[in-house]
Amino acid sequence: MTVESTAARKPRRSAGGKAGTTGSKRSTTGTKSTTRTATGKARGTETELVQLLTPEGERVKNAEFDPYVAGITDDELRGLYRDMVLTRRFDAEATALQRQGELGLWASLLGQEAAQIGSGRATREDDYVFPTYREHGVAWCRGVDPTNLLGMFRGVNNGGWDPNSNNFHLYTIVIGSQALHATGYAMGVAKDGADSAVIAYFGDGASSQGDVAEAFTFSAVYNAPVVFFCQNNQWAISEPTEKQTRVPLYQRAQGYGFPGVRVDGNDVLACLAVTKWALERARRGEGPTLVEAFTYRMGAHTTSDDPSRYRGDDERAAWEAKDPIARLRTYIESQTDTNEGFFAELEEESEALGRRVREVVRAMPDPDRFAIFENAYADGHALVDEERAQFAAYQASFADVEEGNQR
Amino acid sequence: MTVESTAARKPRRSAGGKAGTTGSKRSTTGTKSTTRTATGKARGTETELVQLLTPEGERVKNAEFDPYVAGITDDELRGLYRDMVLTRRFDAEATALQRQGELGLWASLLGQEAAQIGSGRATREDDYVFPTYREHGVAWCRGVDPTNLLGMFRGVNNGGWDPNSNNFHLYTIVIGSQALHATGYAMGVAKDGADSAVIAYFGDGASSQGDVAEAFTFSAVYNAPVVFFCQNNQWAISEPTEKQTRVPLYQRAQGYGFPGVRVDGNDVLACLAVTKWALERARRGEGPTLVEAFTYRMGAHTTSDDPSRYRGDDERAAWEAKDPIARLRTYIESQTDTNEGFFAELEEESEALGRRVREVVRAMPDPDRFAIFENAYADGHALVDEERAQFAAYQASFADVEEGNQR
Amino acid sequence: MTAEKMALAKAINESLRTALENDPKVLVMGEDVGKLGGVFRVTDGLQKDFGEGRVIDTPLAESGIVGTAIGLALRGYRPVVEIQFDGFVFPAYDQIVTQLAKMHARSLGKVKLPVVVRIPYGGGIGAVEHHSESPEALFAHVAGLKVVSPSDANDAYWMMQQAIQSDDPVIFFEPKRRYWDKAEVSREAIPDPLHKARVVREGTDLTLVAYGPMVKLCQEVASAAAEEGKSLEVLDLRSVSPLDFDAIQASVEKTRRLVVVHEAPVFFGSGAEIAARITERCFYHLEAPVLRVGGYHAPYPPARLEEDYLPDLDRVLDAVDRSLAY
Amino acid sequence: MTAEKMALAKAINESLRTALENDPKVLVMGEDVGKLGGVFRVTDGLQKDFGEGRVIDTPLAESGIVGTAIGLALRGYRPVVEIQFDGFVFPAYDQIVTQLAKMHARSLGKVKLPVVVRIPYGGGIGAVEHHSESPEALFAHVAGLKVVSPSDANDAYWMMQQAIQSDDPVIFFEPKRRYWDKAEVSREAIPDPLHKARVVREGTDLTLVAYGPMVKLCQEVASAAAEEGKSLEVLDLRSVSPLDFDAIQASVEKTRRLVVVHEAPVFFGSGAEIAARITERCFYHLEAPVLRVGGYHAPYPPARLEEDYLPDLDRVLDAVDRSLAY
Ligand SMILES: Cc1ncc(C[n+]2csc(CCOP(=O)(O)OP(=O)(O)O)c2C)c(N)n1
Ligand SMILES: Cc1ncc(C[n+]2csc(CCOP(=O)(O)OP(=O)(O)O)c2C)c(N)n1
Ligand SMILES: [Mg+2]
Ligand SMILES: [Mg+2]
Repeated sequence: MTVESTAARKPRRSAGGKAGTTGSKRSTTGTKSTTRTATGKARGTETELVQLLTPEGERVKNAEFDPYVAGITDDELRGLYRDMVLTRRFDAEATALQRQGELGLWASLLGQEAAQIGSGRATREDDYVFPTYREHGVAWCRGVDPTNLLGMFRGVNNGGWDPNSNNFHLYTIVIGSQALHATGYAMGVAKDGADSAVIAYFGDGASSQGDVAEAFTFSAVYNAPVVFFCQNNQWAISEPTEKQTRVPLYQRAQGYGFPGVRVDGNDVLACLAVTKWALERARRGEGPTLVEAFTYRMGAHTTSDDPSRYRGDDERAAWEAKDPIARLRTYIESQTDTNEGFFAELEEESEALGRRVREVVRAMPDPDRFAIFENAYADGHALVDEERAQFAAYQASFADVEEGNQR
Repeated sequence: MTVESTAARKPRRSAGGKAGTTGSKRSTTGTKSTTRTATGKARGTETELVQLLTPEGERVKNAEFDPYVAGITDDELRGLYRDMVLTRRFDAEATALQRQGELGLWASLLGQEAAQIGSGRATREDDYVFPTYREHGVAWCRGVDPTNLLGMFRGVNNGGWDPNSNNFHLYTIVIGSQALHATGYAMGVAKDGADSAVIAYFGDGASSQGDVAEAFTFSAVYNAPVVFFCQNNQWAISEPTEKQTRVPLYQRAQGYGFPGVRVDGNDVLACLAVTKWALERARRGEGPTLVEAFTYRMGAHTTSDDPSRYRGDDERAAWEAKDPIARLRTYIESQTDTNEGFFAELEEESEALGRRVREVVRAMPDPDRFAIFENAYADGHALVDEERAQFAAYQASFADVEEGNQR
Repeated sequence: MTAEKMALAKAINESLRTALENDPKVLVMGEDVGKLGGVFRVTDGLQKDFGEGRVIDTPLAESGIVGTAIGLALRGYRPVVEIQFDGFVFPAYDQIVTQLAKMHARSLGKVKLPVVVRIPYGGGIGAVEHHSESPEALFAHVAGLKVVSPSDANDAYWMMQQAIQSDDPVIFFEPKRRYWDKAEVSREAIPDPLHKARVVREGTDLTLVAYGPMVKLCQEVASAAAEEGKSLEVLDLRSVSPLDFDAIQASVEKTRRLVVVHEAPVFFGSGAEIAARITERCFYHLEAPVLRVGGYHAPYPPARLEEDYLPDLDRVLDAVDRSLAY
Repeated sequence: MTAEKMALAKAINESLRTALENDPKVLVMGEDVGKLGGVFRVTDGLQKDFGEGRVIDTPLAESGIVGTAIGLALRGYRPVVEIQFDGFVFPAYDQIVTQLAKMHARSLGKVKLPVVVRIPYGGGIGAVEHHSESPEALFAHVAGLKVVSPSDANDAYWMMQQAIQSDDPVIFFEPKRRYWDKAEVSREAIPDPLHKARVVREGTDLTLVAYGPMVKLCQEVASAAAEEGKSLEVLDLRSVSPLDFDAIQASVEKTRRLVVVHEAPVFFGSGAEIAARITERCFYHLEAPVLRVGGYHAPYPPARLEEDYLPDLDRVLDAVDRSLAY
């Protein structure tokens, strides 16, 4: 299957005048073709995309990846559907809460549910996940209470959950840095002789960061059991993927000596299968894999963003036809024995989730002032103690005044 | 042609116990094979190496790259030979000067003469070169007076030449950082509409730095006219290349969307041809290229290093048989009409160069104390002025004392 | 139209526009600076008018941005690069500290690197982690860099002009919480030199020094103190490297008391350098030790706590009182 | 054998060996730390005895080294990473400042990162550019990090033990020009706490404070001054973050004069923080302003000039004289 790919766009010299070349179109067909490209015989790239479920909800065969979803039950299919629906509902609620001023910011995952639920459900309990700031669906799969994700967006903490409770690391905002943490963690897993795997999430934009490249290098050299899961949602804030690369991102991996695969990021079955495959490779000691989930950021980058400044509605419309939830519903409706009740109940469950999230957020208290000084250090620091004491005395001086006033 | 390659070594989990896999052996044969590798059907890599002159000095045909050295005259061949001999002589003299205490440190290029002279001679006067700290042969080709290179190793400056006199940038010690400068410079060349090209040198170790990866990304995205010339001398101080990558380094390029080629770095003709090809691609607006010159660091990393701690003599011995100078001499002797006089004169020229270098270095004065404050800023800085004045007063106080003592 | 009231962000926008118009070598580079016009709209409309060749959306890699800007400067360009937020400058720190700062000296003066690194900085906007930092001390300690921060729109306009004209690399800290504050910008004024402090309010009892976002606060403090009969002099430093010690000294010799205010943590912050040097210069003039008000030695807190972390009217007044109590 | 005379580098080697023996979670990582034993041989023999799984040669990428060390720490390991030279820590600066320093706080205390970052630092060894820097202030300003520097072999041994045991990240600056200086190392001594300063010479007329490579110099200064009849007290700070202000204050209340000495540039250096805070604490005790001796605000010069750049006996004595002249 060939899909829209950034590789199709021609590179050009930054200044006008020079003609574009076919350089960007070259296929990554190994050493021979490297030399061939050299002499100008570049060919168009056939970008492969792993897809198990078409946008129309039809199941397509894939000899390599079918085995990874072969035994899937109807209940499990409904489970994936439920995960996606509830994640979307949660996400919508958070967006609404931001509009109401309950959150300072929200980074919506709208459109990326399949990539996140598919990959998240592929993980095993003992696996470890390193997210960006947008992996609400993965958090869901890991059993992190969604309301916990909201603390940092409300501004009451910088990450409110215990990463070790669900093997789901804190959200990381500095783009790409978690790829190295994941690699190091995976090196540790291997040292321990465990057969867990690690998965690092990042975006198309992040692929440009040196840290991500270094993570590729370290993971390859140490053969670390890590899966790099790149959600190429085609935008890094306002920049289209062509500002980050001129060939499909999954191809980046082979230059580091491990496989890269592009999967339809709006196809939850394909994401599940490919991620399972990659995690199992890791468990078997076969080292890192790069999975590029080709998807689309349907909404704004965050609630602070205004996409109308940099992209047209047509693009969004085209992707709406590929909606991850719709296609699984079609499939479930046509291929399983699922009655309307399921969908109705799910609707209710969604609303209940929305309500709960709303209530919890509204009740979320501001942290105590002294939290500023807590946890700056694990073993304490003399200056922090001194400043805390000064702060306390300073705060107390107001209390004195207020008391004084009351008297 | 297949050569020793780091790819042949098996990856392993960092901890013992797990079996090695064939992951590292996979061929970079494009998107299809990516998926194939995925299912375990990895195949051995045929690493291609461009070679025009065998270690035995025999010319081999290469349809793609022969044209780039097709018109080469006997004089030019002797010129390349002379460049390599004089560079080696200079290098040996510098090493000797370090032993005598005239230099604080020296980074020898022994063994890498062909990679440097071949690539250096491929550049045009208006091209721009960004070296590491070891490109004495390239500096020679660019017309930089070799004695100028010694200032920083003697400790009288941190880079003693005007980069714009020979379009040869200062030596850069922070590994990999110059790859970005070269890319930016090349972006500027393109903006200017010039058809110059830029070449960035770096080592196998440097390939792991995030900056080099970012340079690949930027150069690809902006289609910058830059050639990345990686001298894989197989060691980064004490670390063999397998500590940096598990596939041949030239393959790194294709994941970024531009061609990579491995050339025999001890074959001056091949280095000349491949670099010319890459520079011409750049000039034509076809963007970046990665050239990996597969060579060997015959000596220590620097005069501070002791390679006996980490590598055996056998390796070195094997590479002595591939000496870049010897093979060109054999070729010249067998294929051109070159008499003994040429070699004898060159011998004399070499000795004269050695003498001159020795004399210049020994006469190189220490910089004036006040040079500390010079050039910290282009437009001046109040604090620097203040500190300079204090320093002057402080120095003068000794003069006073000394004068006082004299009286 | 010689003077116009405009927001600080708009003043920088206008200044960049002027520079792009006047000098074909000036470039604007960064993440999202093109169509989007930057997350704060500071580069709004520039790409439309000057093209993608001069207003350049870059890959998401700060080291790459600064590293290629260095290369462009070597080629004769004058890049103005944007770091999207204060907390994201660190991937570029190596290029800034080991290359940008040192290349002029390394080349014995042969090479000049007129690169401006724009960094929206500071807190007070209720942002998530890494979006409210004040890392200026980490640049001021590094020789070869100049570090400035305007406090109002007119300075923002002119200091950007001067920073771009400077042949030295300039780290240009933009007080993001003041982006929307308006002031008169005069295009015909003769601007103060880039590295000179300015007395923004005269006083006799104590000197307050600040730069960037804290200048406005210090002016408010001075007004509040005035109501209590205390006459505070307020200095806008404008430049953190070099620091205008002469101006501070002149003020302190008059007022004999000094309080330094910045958002950055006090520990190893600008206030330390100012206190140390002014104490040395004014040892016999000072009636009280130089006091410092700034952030605590703890990671910048979540937004709901930033009011307690950041210097505010009461905390500065508290320091003023403590100083006057000596 | 309870006490043994050994070089500072060897003491660190022994300390790492002890840690590797005592705790299977301790790892040593860095460029060339394996077979080569590091460019200064500080890790000599460790890989041979503990294997490639515990003494790890890394790819040449400092951000990667620190970033993967963070991941390993998250998995329960205690990595001790080596940065080959002071000037090469900057590619890792982002990971250190935004991740290593903050993750404990970010996780509300759930996550601990017991990572030690070893950095051979300082000048005086005639090296080329980037091999003689003293960037400690750039780490001390960052909350979440601890910064220490031993001055002799015994401290080097014990402080490394304590740094590895610390649940906080510790930036461990090793005074490379003292690597070959020998001192008695007692394996049974009860070490001083990691962040406490130590009086290494008592005196009454003036306090000299220093850390790392400058402690020895200050002792020499005190000896020279003693010959002129001046009694100097010398404090080895040992820790730059936290700074032991109590110890400095106690000394200054006695001597009433303070000179701070470090190799790093004076501007925004440790001396600034010490001067500012001690002046505040000892305002009525100080007979002279706190004076600072350190590097100039210029890139570290080429080796042939470093003697003029670095504090030496005469320059410190000059500052002592100036202080005493007040
Ligand atoms: C080092 C760094 N630079 C800049 C930013 C600001 N920033 C936040 S998200 C973002 C775009 C990320 O794009 P991508 O990696 O594609 O992820 P997406 O947001 O699309 O999920 C940018 C530039 C940051 N967080 N970190
Ligand atoms: C950022 C950085 N880290 C570490 C070093 C120390 N160092 C100098 S040369 C070197 C090895 C470089 O190996 P390679 O890139 O293969 O180049 P070669 O020396 O073999 O020519 C190292 C680690 C450095 N100069 N810069
Ligand atoms: Mg994206
Ligand atoms: Mg090498």
